[in-house]
Amino acid sequence: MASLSPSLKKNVLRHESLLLLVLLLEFAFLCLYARNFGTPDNLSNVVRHSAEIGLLALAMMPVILTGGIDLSVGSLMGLCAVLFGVLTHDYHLATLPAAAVTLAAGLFAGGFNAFLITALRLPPLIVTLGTYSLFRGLAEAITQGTKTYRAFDPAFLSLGETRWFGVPLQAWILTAAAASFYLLVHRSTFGRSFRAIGFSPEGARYAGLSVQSRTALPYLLTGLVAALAALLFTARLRQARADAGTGYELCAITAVVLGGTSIFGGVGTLPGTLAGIAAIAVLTNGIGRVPAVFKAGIGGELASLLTGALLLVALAGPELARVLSTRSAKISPSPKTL
Amino acid sequence: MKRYFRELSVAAALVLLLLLLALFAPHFYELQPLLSRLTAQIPTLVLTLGIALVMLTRQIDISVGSQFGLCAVLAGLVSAGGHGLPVSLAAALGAGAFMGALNGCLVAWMRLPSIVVTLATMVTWAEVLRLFQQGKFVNLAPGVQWFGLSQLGGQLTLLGVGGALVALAAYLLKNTSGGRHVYAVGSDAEAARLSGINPSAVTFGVFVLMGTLAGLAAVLNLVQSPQVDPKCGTGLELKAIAAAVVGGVAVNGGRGSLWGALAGLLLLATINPALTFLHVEAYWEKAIQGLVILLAVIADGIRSRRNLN
Amino acid sequence: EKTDPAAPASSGKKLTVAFMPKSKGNSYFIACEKGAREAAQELGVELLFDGPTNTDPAKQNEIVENWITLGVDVMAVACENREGISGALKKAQDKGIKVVTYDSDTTPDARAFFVNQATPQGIAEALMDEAARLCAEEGEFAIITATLTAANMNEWRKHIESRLAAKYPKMKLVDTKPCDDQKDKAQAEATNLMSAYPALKCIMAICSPAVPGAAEAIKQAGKTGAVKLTGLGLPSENRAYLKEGVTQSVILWRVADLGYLAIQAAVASGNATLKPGAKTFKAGRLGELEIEETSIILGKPFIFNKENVDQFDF
Amino acid sequence: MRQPLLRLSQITKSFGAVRALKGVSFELHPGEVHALLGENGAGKSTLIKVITGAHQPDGGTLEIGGTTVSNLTPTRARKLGIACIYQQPALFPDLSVSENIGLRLEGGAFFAKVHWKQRRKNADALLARIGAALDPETPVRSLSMPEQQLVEIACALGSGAKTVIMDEPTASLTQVEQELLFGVVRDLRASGAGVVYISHRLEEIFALADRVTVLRDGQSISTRAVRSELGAMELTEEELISLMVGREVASIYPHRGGSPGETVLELENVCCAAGGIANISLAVRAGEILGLAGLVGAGRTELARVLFGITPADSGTIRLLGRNVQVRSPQQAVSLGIGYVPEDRRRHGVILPMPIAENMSMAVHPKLFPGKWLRFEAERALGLRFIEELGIKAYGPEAPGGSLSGGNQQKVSLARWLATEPRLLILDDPTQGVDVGAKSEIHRIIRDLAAKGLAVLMISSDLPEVLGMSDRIAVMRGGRLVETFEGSTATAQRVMSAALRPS
Ligand SMILES: Nc1ncnc2c1ncn2[C@@H]1O[C@H](COP(=O)(O)OP(=O)(O)OP(=O)(O)O)[C@@H](O)[C@H]1O
Ligand SMILES: Nc1ncnc2c1ncn2[C@@H]1O[C@H](COP(=O)(O)OP(=O)(O)OP(=O)(O)O)[C@@H](O)[C@H]1O
Ligand SMILES: [Mg+2]
Ligand SMILES: [Mg+2]
Repeated sequence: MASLSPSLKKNVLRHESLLLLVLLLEFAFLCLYARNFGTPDNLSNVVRHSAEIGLLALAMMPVILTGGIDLSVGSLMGLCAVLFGVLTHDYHLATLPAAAVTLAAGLFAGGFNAFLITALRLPPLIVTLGTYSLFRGLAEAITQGTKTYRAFDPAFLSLGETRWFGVPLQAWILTAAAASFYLLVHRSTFGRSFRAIGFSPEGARYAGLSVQSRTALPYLLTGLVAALAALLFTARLRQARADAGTGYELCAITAVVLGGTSIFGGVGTLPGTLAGIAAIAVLTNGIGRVPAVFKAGIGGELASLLTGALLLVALAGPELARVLSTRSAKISPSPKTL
Repeated sequence: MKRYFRELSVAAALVLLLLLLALFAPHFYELQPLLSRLTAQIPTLVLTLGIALVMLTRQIDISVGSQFGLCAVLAGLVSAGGHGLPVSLAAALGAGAFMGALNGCLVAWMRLPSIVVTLATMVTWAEVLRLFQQGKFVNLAPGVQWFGLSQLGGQLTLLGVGGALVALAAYLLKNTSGGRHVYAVGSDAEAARLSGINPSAVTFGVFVLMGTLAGLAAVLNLVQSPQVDPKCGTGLELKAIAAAVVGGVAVNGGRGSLWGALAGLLLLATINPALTFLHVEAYWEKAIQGLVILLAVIADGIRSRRNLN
Repeated sequence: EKTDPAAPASSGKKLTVAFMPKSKGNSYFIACEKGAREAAQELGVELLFDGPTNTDPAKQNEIVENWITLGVDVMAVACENREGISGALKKAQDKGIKVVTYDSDTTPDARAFFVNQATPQGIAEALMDEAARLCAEEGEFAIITATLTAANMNEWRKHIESRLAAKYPKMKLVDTKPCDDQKDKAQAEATNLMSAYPALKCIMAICSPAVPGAAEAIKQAGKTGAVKLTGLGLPSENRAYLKEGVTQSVILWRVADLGYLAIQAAVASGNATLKPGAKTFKAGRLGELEIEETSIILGKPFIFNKENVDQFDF
Repeated sequence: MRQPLLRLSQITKSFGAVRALKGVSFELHPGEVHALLGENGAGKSTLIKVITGAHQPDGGTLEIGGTTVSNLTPTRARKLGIACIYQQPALFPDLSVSENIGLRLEGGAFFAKVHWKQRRKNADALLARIGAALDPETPVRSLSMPEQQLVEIACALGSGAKTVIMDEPTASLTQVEQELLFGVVRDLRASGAGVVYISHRLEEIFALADRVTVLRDGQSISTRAVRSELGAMELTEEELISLMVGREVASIYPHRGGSPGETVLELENVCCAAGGIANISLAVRAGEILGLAGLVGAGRTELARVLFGITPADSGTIRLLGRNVQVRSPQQAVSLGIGYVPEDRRRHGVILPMPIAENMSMAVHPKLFPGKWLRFEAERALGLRFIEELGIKAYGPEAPGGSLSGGNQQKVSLARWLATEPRLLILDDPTQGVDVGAKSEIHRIIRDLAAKGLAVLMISSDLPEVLGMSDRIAVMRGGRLVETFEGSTATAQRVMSAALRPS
């Protein structure tokens, strides 16, 4: 591969490498001690089950890189799932056009967030807190909370199970998305702008970057990706309901933060995010397979606990090393965002 | 006026909603239910105060809901064990302070991002509580409810405690050196350091205070019913953060007031009952809540936009 | 035809039985788990207990799929979501895993048996009849549910509404509010309902934390006896309110027995001692139970009240 | 001999691999103004931060008032009577001016009551003493760079400290405020306080300092008296420069250019209410440097912000190369060929955590990265080129901007806009905080660019610079353009009197 971007190189030496190490150790441990963890069937489960959250995390990463946040992605998944259900069932649209309309709607919803954030300059946290409620609320209002859409086109439903060359479709989609986002964040001028805006929106403006449009782009993408995730989720669960994606925003943010992206913006890498997604996915799947754990019936709880611990270890590790090596060398804290 | 535009626009939204209720659902103002609704918000109010302080120092604490649940169950168990209210209060405050201190250590001295630290402690305390309590309610000792007073007496006491706490906190924040240090650290930690303020100490202190307030809030919730639901803290962090943010406390620290946070909380806490009183079906609740949040801040956005050009 | 669930597995190896609640950390399913562990011990099988930490249908699917690759022999599942989980369960059946459901069912083709505490219709009718009895078949009532998307509660609400339309024309359902499975929220909702609908005569709380929550609200509003309260809940959480007369009645089955029966049935179908088409099933200490098509019925729901609540310890 | 206020010996300090101080010795006596001089990155600010406890030294001893101190913190330093105006204003943007001053001066115990009225009165008095017309209730966020510097000065003045340190206090102050500051410094000296004074403007050193210590590459080279006991000058400018730089530098301005070409920028009655400027009409031609003089708050920066599209004009016409244009945003300005080196380099000029190469390429993305794909080699080459050309002291193009000294950051900010090869370059105090050597280098570069047909609008608070560099000089006062001089006819007196004349 050609030379990495300098900032990427520097980070690879810090946080991401530690995370990768943890991931490998985790993997090795589970292969040894967890029942049937390393089987191809199970590994493809790991990917299938983390596809939606993984996609959301990939899209969330550039948002956080600009110093923003998008809390509405999980709710938007619910709204898009319901919309897809309405289109195919109530309006009898074929799967393909319905999916296209759903994706467009996701893009539109992302655009709504982007408009409020860039044109009205409202803080992303408040805007997406509002749309977090709004999107879920619309989904519930459309279905009156109770309606569930089932009976989709079998070809569509098979997306949840399809494999290409023995690898689940989700893995291909994730790979494609990861590659695209990698190019966007690390190889294009867009990514550079995200970073600059994340460090200092004022500074970016004075550098002549189009801060408005560059800030808007990641929110548009999270909207689009949330719609895609909603479609995958619907295919996998064979139904569309208003509660799709509940709590996924937090999972996605966790993965991004675990992957070393700073919540204040500017700092972070996409490979780090991928490692974050993988670390959580592997842990969630594997820990419940360790005999002592499943006998005690604490798989779910332990997975959450360990994710929390992992977060701390992964972040504290490099920080500790830095504190110990140079106690006083302190780069001034990142400048405040607007 | 200009400085408090956000607070005022939120208060205006609240007044509008209250007027609407006065016109279309006068039942809303019946005394006893109104009192109950208000006292039910006191614990959230206490958390909101803490969260506002944390946000003013440019940090965040999303573990408060878990802290609250753990303190509530602990205080409940202590009381069920036959100890008096002061002992359960001390237990809750102690546990809260401990959890806050843990967050504070990691954030202030180890310089970890607070969102990460508190995300981790949030799941930790929640899972610990789940594993330990297994969802069982805790039945309290008889003298705990309403501090052993009559219901009215208890409710008035609670309102008094809540009101006094807001007033005291707002006063201290505005008029003591320590209070101003909170703003200073949130505004620019490095400048604070150079001015002879110890940002780590302030940050640590604020997290400890947050934990202690979570303990206090848990007890103020505990006295309102004879049982503790171990799930009582779920989602509270989001409510408190939303209240503070809607009330104008800046996510980036340094700006905002406790009165604004109070207005934000009252607005958000009025929407839900208002829907019941206006006979709006429950499935509209979230959509309307989201819209109100957006509308309450859009005025502010348009204003600052105009100022910029 | 007689079945004997205690017969050893044909292979001689210990059977692995997976048992899933709708959500963990919920006292209802904790009670289920207790019964399940009792049965597992009795039958000498390995029990796996796991489930979503919050009600989450997607998570249930994932756990089922993980159990498949883990290599369990039988699974007993309380389904959060009827259709949603059927695909995963069918996959399990394709791999030769025996599937039973309990508490709430999936589609019949995705499992061998459903261990039924009572039919949704039965529960709903019991609730509606009890509410009607409490307010003398006349007046306004409201429902407090867990969430607007909880599948089994929506099923009950559907049957409640049709029972209402068919039998109690003078009664009116004025509102349905979710309480997010939290007692405090239920209390707030009940307070609002009573004051927004001054003529309200009865509250029906159909998720377990909502019953004590609503009871406290009624008590604080000083409407004990004036607003009646019934619902689905655990005796232990409602004993005090029942005795004070705030709550008139609580409807439930013996929850631990439900878990016990689920494991008994699961093991029996894993051992092939319980085969499709059976008419009865001998379930350990519960004795001989009837099978209706593919549903094993635990029995009728109980109505707990002031008089009988002390007989129950869960 | 009196007890020195400060005595430092063999102080060392490293940042990772960068050895900022390699053994500095320094003494400050009561009643003296001791200047600290050195090239950009010589270690002056680092030394200051060691004295104020903001940095812990790696080695050496630090004596304050005769006692050796270790583990100094800013709080303790303040208690020991040390006050400091940092090079980068260390203010709280969200808080008001009076509160900023209050927080600096009070250092109250945790529960100490804040006396708002007292604070305000105090702030009013301090600001009045340094002649700053600022409302103490305005938030610092909305102050311009020089105004922030005035607030810093007020803080140092009010501290009542025995040792006052000023790190480039005049970097963006103009003559008038400078004179007021000098008055403050002389008062301090008369009251027996010691002042450490850092500046790159040599004339200030000669006007104020009693002694001067020169730093080079983190080492103290020598300490010299500026005047003899009798007041005669003991040091020449040339001597001082060669001590600093280690070689001769011509401190004269480059020759003015030849005849200017076509008109690049033409303004007619440009107004901007938000920026407080009205009826500005002027023209800048290719090959010409138009100097813009005025006092702090005269509206020069605001005019630049209007031209760069940050606060777009409300009315009037802006013509660029004869075409009427509307500049509504910075990116539009960039695409029109306008470059702007802003006044506040920390907030606007450089994105501190980003590598300097990335900072430099920021405004040339379309040119450097056609098709929007990054080309790291090209970017690195760009970085290396300007590091070389401007003599930037950094360990490489990947060094974050924040790790550079103030003057070197300024060069990065300049490099970003030189890289765009603009038609019109607006410079707002382009050499603030830049050492003499680099300054003349920058002057030469600007002049060369002008010679190649660039039009330059140069705002500067350094009057000699305006006089020395400009082909023509426009003077602003109260948001209006009041007078224009030909460069050759302008003198300091004429420019100052135009800037000061009451309206
Ligand atoms: N926080 C830091 N991290 C890394 N290097 C630093 C840091 N601060 C200063 N340096 C380095 O230390 C050296 C001395 O910097 P310093 O700011 O003291 O210079 P200075 O003499 O004040 O220069 P100027 O006149 O430009 O302000 C420089 O090479 C600078 O790059
Ligand atoms: N970045 C800014 N943000 C907000 N207000 C500003 C900013 N810069 C300047 N101002 C305001 O505009 C007024 C005009 O100041 P301006 O900076 O244009 O003066 P100037 O002539 O450039 O003098 P100097 O640059 O020396 O301060 C100032 O009083 C200040 O309050
Ligand atoms: Mg310096
Ligand atoms: Mg200026």
